[in-house]
Amino acid sequence: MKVKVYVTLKDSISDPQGTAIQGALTKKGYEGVESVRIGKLIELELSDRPEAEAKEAVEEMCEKLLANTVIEKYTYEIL
Amino acid sequence: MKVKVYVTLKDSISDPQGTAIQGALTKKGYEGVESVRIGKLIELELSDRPEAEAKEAVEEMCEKLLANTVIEKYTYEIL
Amino acid sequence: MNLYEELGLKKEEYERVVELLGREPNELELNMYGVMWSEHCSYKHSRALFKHFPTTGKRVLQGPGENAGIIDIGDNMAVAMKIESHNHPSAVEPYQGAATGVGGIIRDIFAMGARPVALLNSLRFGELENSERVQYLLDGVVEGISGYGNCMGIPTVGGETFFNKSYEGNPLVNAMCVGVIEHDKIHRASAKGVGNPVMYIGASTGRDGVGGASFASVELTEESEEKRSAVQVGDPFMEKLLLEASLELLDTDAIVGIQDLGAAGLTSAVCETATRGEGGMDVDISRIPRRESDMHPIEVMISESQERMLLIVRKGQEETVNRIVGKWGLHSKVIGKVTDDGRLRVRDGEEVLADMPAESLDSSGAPKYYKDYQEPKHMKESRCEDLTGIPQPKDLNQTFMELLRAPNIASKEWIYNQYDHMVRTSTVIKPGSDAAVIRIRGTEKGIALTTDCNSRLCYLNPREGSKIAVAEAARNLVAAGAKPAAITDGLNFGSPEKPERFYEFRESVLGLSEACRELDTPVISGNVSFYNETDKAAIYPTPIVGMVGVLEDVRKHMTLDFKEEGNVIMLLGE
Amino acid sequence: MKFGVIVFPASNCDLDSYYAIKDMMGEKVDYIWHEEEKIEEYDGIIIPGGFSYGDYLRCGAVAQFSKVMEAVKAHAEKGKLVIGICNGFQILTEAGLLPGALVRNKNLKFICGTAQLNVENNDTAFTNKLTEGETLRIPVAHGEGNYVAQDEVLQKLKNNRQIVLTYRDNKNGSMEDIAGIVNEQGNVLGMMPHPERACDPILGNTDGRKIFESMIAYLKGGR
Ligand SMILES: Nc1ncnc2c1ncn2[C@@H]1O[C@H](COP(=O)(O)OP(=O)(O)O)[C@@H](O)[C@H]1O
Repeated sequence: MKVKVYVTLKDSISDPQGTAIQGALTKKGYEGVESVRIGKLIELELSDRPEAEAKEAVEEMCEKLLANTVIEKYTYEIL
Repeated sequence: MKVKVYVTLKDSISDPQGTAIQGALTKKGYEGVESVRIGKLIELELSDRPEAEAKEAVEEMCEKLLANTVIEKYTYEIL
Repeated sequence: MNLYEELGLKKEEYERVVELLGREPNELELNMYGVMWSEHCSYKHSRALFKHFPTTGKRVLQGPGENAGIIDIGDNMAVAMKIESHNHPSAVEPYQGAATGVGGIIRDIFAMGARPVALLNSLRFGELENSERVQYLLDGVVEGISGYGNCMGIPTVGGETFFNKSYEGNPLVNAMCVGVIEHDKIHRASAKGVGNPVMYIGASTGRDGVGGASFASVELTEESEEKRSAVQVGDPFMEKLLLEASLELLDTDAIVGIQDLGAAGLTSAVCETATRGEGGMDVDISRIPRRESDMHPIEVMISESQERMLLIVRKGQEETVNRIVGKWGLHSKVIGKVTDDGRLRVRDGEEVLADMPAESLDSSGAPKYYKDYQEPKHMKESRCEDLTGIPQPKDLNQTFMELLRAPNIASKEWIYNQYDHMVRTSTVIKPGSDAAVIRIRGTEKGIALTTDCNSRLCYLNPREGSKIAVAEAARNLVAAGAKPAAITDGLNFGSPEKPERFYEFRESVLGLSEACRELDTPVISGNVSFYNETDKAAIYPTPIVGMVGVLEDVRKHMTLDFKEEGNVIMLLGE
Repeated sequence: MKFGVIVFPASNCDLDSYYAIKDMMGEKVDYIWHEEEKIEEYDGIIIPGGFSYGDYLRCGAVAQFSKVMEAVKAHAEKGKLVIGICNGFQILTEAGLLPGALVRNKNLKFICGTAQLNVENNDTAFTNKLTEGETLRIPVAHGEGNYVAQDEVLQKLKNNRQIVLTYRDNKNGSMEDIAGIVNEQGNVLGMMPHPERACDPILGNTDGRKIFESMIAYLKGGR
């Protein structure tokens, strides 16, 4: 089964990379790019298991490794 | 308007990061993690505009800057 | 088009293959000849000229012909070095191209058993101003070098960066690595000992680098076409594990020979180790770890996946290898054995897929050309140019400031400050001086390193320009307090099949040879990169000289800054 | 007194820390492999710079899973000394031994050079040989040395005088110019600059010695 995990910076944390890309886009002439934030998309391929079990495993992986909850938040979808 | 862009490595391109994270998860005791691929999630805030225009702008930004089309592919959603 | 033509072989070359085999080659065999006889692997257009290089000297322990050259620096210590180009990959994908270039040259050094202690790089791009493309390439290349070298913990201590229109479509990325080794630890890439197992360690084999001119096969479907990729992605973490595991292995007596998998992948590695050893090898490709399950044998044999090594192991010592490699989190696999029948045999389980004389693939079998050469027209024109008509600048102050601002002259600090140049706490002279100096731990000695080439001079006169490159490198080392000892040369040129370009190459080799003989700095290793041109123009001839020198007492190094008020300034020379 | 330098698979300043302690400070030191579970014999643990497990995903993220980090946590709980340098600092934050996180430098580039540091607190096990307000010149080399933390955390760090070293010229964008912090108990220090690179006179800078001298003095004093 496929799981997609989305890890993004908490709103309170500044994102220099996003700001740099926003600047670059604006400089290139794209108007109205009001903000850019960069996060991670982590695609997991898990051996098949009941959805509840998958959820539990994914959440633990996120808490322990995939996201640093001091600065990041995460969501996920099980496909 | 909000746009989410997902940039991932093309299937033919190896992903050492993903492989290393898969190894780490497996070593930590998570079973059945068959593959991990790491990509980017880029959240754009654009000034409001008709959907067709937004599409065109986003695609161009992806081709020109957000994705490195030599090794990456992208998809996006306009929310 | 014929299959052999798609693989980059000429009709005569194909006929030569048939003659050497005594039959028509099958597809896998033809692919193997295709990559081994490519310019990159066979040096078919340059080899004939190498005899001019001085390659021996009292310090030389290993000259050209191995993964890297080695010189003696006394106290039972030796220095290994080599330069390698990664020009075309860097033009396609600057970050990964440069990163994997660094990865490749590091493997050449530790494959000799040496501990890599310094990296240098020599870069050429089109004009920087007003070119987004050049800025993109430059940023990507610098980040790639930084990303890979920093992670490996090998300081990048020097290099050069030049901008000139001739490199617009074809940037140059040459990376040089220097390692330190004790005399008795030197290892060579040879498959000795009939029956000894051949083992594979490192990353699994994917379709990376299967592509480009030398690959074609009617059997492959469109789908696999899509899957194959010429872009290789570097994995410095894997390389670090390989480095540590390899050096630890080489400290045991389990290893007879070792070779990295670089250009032409497994094909080249098995062929080179076999011909330098007992002459033959038998490999079973069903045992090769793969990243994708549906790979064709051709793809497995010519893949250029990064971060892989081939080991020739003393029979019965497989467990030692497994244990040490396992400690570093890697897997090892026996993939074949050494034979003495002179044949290179590729099997898939029991089925023999390819069977050919090993030597026929290697440089002894590969064709060797000595092409026509002719002085480029522009040389005559520039010799006749009247320089007296050039006016004196009106405002010397302003001209001076403009010169300082020119990208070719301005400080490159913003580049080398992205490289960790201090890790290993041995960098006595950091980048920014004439040459970098590295102390050799456990001795009083130091080595000084530099890369140099002014390609504008080489364009005007390749022979003199090449001599000047050697002389400049030597002056840089002397200015740091070192005695020049040896060079590695990175020869970057246009197509050798064009007489004017081959003239430039030939003249350069002769110029380098003369200067190296004069300065007693033998050529101990090097690399040739041809076909650096676009439909518009070829690059300026760019023979990059990487030179190493020795300081008997590293405390007596010298830097270029003014030290104190009142010091006298003198000018030496003419 | 004995120091231990932890070696992760892609540590690369392990050797520099080892030689700094052994050759420059003249103290006993061992390398400690990342799978080691027993580290009781050591008084001071050094988590060196480098790229631990490749530092993929986030710097220091995977290292927190290693066996030796369990032992380091126990060691720290006992009040024994731990210094994390560069990647070591990143690992300590990921492992929760120090608050906050280290993110990409604000200019998005790797920075290698020498930083001028202010000594903000000389009343710690790592800075007792320094004077407050003193300037230290210490090499830096990192891509992700930008210290971030929530406001409450920063406030607490200030109130407890846990901010030990700050940058004079803050190039990486760290909040409050933070270059190094200690934990609440004061026995765990994390710093991005590399004191081990400034110990040997041949390299032209010995300012880093004072950090190790402080640790040694503290350990000798048996405080
Ligand atoms: N320009 C040169 N000058 C001297 N030696 C060279 C030169 N080019 C290649 N060589 C030598 O030829 C051998 C093969 O080089 P190369 O094919 O670059 O090695 P690799 O197998 O790593 O690709 C090496 O020993 C190298 O030192």
